[in-house]
Amino acid sequence: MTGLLDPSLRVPPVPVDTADTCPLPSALAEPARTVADDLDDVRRSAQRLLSSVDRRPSALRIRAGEVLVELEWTDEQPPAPQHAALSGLTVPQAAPAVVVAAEAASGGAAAVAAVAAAPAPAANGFDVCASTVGTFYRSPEPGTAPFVTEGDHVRRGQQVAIIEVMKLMIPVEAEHDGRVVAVHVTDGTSVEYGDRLLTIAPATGH
Amino acid sequence: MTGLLDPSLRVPPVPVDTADTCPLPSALAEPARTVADDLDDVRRSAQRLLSSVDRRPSALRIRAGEVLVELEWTDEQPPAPQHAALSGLTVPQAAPAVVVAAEAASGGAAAVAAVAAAPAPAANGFDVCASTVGTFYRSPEPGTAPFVTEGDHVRRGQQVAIIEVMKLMIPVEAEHDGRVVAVHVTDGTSVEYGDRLLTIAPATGH
Amino acid sequence: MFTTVLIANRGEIALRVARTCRELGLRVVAVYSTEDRDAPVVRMADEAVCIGPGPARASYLNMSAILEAARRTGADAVHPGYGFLSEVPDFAEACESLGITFVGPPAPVIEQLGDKAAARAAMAAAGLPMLPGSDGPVGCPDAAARLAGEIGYPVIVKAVAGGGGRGMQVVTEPSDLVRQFREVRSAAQSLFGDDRLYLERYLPAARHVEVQILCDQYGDGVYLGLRDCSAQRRRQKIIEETPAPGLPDDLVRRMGEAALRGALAAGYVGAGTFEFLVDGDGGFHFMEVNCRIQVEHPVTELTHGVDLVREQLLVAAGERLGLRQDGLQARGAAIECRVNAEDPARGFVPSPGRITELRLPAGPFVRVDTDAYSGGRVSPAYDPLLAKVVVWGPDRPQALERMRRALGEFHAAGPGLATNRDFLLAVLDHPRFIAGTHDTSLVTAITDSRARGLTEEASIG
Amino acid sequence: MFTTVLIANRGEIALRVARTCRELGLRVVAVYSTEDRDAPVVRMADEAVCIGPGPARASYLNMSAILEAARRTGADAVHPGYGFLSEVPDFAEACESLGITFVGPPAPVIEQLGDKAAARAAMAAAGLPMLPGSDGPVGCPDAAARLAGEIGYPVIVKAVAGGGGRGMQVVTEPSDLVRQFREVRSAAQSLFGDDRLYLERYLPAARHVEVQILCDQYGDGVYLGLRDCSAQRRRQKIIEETPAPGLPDDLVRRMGEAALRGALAAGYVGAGTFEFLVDGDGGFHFMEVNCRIQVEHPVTELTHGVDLVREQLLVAAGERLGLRQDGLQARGAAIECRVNAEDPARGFVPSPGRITELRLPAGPFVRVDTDAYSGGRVSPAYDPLLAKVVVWGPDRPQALERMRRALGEFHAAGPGLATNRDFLLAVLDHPRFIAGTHDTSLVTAITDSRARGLTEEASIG
Repeated sequence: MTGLLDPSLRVPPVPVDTADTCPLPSALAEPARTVADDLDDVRRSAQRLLSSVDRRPSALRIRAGEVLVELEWTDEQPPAPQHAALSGLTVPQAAPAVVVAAEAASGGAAAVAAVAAAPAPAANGFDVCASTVGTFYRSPEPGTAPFVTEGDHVRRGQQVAIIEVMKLMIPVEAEHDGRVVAVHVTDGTSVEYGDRLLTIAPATGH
Repeated sequence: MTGLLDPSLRVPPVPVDTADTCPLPSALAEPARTVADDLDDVRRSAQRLLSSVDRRPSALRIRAGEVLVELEWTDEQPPAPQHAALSGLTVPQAAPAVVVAAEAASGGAAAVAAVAAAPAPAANGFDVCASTVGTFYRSPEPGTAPFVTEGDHVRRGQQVAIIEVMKLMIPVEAEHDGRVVAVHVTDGTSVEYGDRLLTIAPATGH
Repeated sequence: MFTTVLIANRGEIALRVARTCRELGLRVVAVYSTEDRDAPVVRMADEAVCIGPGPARASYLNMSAILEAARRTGADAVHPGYGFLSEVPDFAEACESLGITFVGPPAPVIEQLGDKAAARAAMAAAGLPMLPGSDGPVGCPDAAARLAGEIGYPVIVKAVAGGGGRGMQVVTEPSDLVRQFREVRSAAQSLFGDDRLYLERYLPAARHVEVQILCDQYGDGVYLGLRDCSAQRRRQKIIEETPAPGLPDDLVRRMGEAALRGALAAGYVGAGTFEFLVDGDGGFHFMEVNCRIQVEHPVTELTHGVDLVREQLLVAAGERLGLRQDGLQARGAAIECRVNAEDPARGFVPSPGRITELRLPAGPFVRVDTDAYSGGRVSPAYDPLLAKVVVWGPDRPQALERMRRALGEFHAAGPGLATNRDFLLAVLDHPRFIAGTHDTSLVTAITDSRARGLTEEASIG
Repeated sequence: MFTTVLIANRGEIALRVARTCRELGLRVVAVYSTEDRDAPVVRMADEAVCIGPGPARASYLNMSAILEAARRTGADAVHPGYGFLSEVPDFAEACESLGITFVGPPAPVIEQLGDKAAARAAMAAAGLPMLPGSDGPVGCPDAAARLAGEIGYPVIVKAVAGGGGRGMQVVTEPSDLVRQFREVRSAAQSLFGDDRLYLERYLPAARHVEVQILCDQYGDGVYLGLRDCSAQRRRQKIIEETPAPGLPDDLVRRMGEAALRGALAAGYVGAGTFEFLVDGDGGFHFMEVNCRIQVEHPVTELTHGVDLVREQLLVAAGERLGLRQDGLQARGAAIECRVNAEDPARGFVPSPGRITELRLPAGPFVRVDTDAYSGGRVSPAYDPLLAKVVVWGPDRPQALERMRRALGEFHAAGPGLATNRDFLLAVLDHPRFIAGTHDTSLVTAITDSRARGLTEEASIG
């Protein structure tokens, strides 16, 4: 279904069924013009629309017969909210759009969950996440200097923090060479499994 | 749930049950304009819309045939049933027919059924539907000639059949002048409220 | 025994009746209006017939359509549920005349007990305690005024054909009587097509306590405890419970026996409810009889372990009552809350519409009777009852805790949809309700104080 | 009393425990793996902590993560539910050492009763009837062979650390004993890290009947009737009911008293289950003790009108048992069916995945314990239990009818999702189950005959 979009848009495919593969030709039927023309127009319009939104949507859908445009944004957090939003999207029942919305959301569920489980590289680097619930410490001992601070260069495997869980000190290590661009948790606060601790920008040259 | 913004779009309230809203002529059916033009208008409108909202929506949906625009915002806490509301919208195979069916589990069923309830004028004419549950008779008495047969011309108000309900004889009358193009129920069979009985094609000249 | 039951109703009660029919191995025929074609009972039924458009007059009150539906589906029994045709003698009679078993009392019994004045006379004759009032209808305003004088004010003027809180007026000022008598009379005429009125002493602060009875066709009957329905808004019950808190056992027994005596005297058959007023001194006074299954029947089911609809069906089929009074034992306490699609913030106006989210309570000793579902609708055409949340507990305090928990889990949302959930919680949390010392004035007191609260806020803001 | 309960579990039991905590006014802390972040209990809890990734080893079996979660949320009690850490002595001990109340028996009791050989010895000492078998672990295959000869074949070789149907092997042929003994031993080693085994006479056709007991910290205890769990597939219970059909009252009493005697002898505290085998001659034999709330506890709750989790919590808080044996009265019959996300047509392989449609049964005397919802998923990471459908009836036949009706209403659909619903219905409809004369061999008989049926079809086609 996203087939009608130019791959260069790199929109994550809206999951599964193609219930909405509304016959585009008929929808756009107009003697003079070819389907290709229409597809071009659609693609250009879509590209402009996308370039005008700062945050990449998780789904875009355009339809030309009685024009229909859909954008959907997905949060990193639990997938439910989008479901929520979209479940409300029950409108003119003739519109396959409803179905698409449905797919986008329900399909999105799995997708998003997966993402959240294994945080993707942040735009500006790699996130180091908590491997366990516990208390986050930036330095080996109270009062001593932190393992790393913003701007420091680190090597893969280098210890950058500690998580204490039930008196057990678990070292947090950098998973890539690079530069520490952000420390997201303050010293001594407690973290859950998967919480973002630091962000490391790949070393230049890599 | 539907936050409406750009007033120039004159968006109608989201219908509670859009099933029986008969298709109005498309707002975009002007031969002169190309799909591209329409897409441009829509895109510009969408961009204005998005730039005018402070909180980033989780979904945008625009539709131009009998204009409909929807923005969705995601709540913090995801209640499960929102999944539920959605679940019904997920099944679909290919055909819009199935799409509607797919809606059944959630709100959509209302749609499908209600269509049957208030039959839109059939492509080839107007349907005469049962005003009550009962037994359908084509002729005034057993063995006598039917009130009408396919091809007959009828005038508005002319009796075309009988429905018997608990020994009560309820006349069925034509609602328009025209020609009987189909009788859908065989003599003596029992019908429910809303069942399609006959189809009458508008008299030529109308 | 009959084999196919047509359920001449809609909503949660249609579904609830269908479930018991299934368990008895009976075929189920659902009838529905175009508004209800997606109702779960339609999907669950073995056969379903569309009997008309949304307005009840043209569908659920449309006798000929329903009887035609019974004929075409071969239904040999009709369960009327509550409301609609459940207490219409003509319908019961029409069913019987067609050889269809009507699941309810015989038509003449419905007729007699449906006539409030006649019922009052019959129950007085059966020795049930009455509030002072008129014997039968009162002809003219002047006679009413005289009688009211003897009865003593406040009095309540009631339409003979009335019921369900409609067609009645409390008169506190003798000078108002004639005017208000005339008003109620014309109201009664337009509401019920019957302008006959009768008078009764009015008790401003009394408890609404009712007795569930069950009688077979052979003169045997039992009573299944008391239900306290004092939590009412505008005479509409919103919270019901059993047992009636704080009533001494011997009063319970006396009320139960009185109700049963009245039922047997009237030749009652099936499940029925005798409504009484209980005054501050522990005196009880007959109000009226409901010749049908009651909305609040589940609380009795939970404490007594009896499926009342099953009993209705078996008795209607001519079976002897399986229950014996000494065999009946109530356990613990049960409470029902009626969650309505209405907006307390806007004078409880119904708020029908699409349900986009629905989360129902569940878990130990929680029962929810509803036919609402996510993606469905609350139709503007009918009563806005969204769900009956019913809980059981070994005692009243635990049942209350459970109800708070259950209502806390209840979540319904949709465009324009509002519910009285939080209002119900507020009533549950009221000291008088917690103490079980509340009467029919409680809910009004709460709404009034809230109204004041709002105006104060307004004046502050 | 403690004020905040951390629920160290997931799925329906986490939700069920949370509900009772709410009713007791206790704060609820949920812990969850990344697989369960949308679980209803996470939403319902006052606080929720993500303790690890999907695999239980890294989350629900991760003691330090769970204890850390308790520390950071200020939880002063932990309810372990069933499975996972519920019967791990170290966990119970760790909780207590941190001043956190563990809702279950003391660590040493869990340890003793968790060691099947030690439990057998202790219960024999307490005078519970035993099947002939080894006193304590059996060292070598030859000793086992000798002992088996004395016991008489068939014998069952069981891992001391086993349980839940794993780590055991029936031996019918003396010649097989040595080999199979070795096999079970290595299996036990790899499964439980403990290769000690013991022997017992094996009863091919016996009923699995268990006793629910409840003890406080002061040596008082009660038993709450029997549950028959004979409907098992591969030693996994699929249908449970109470009372145990057809067992004479005096046997019920003797079994209950035996279980209670054993519990008090072991210093048991909290809710527990004593599992017995009942042979054809009405003899009963001790099998094992489960030191936790049982999956099938709801049937006991419905007949006894007792919230077992509530009792667990109160007893753990040091309160005296409010129940007295002579005050306990069971009413009617209750049945539970475990609806699993598994495909009977493909050897009951689990069928996890997204749930796109879910319609749960409801109505009078039906209870469904589940945390599944439309739009949710059945995670491949855990047990495929989808829902527990539980019904109550005044007698067993009515309960059966109700269960058929309820399962008929059950509908779950999703890509690749299958359930054992129809298989459960087939078991309910089996003449031996209807008669209540079935034993642990019933389900195997049904699956075998079905398998034969399939192959026949195959050979025909």
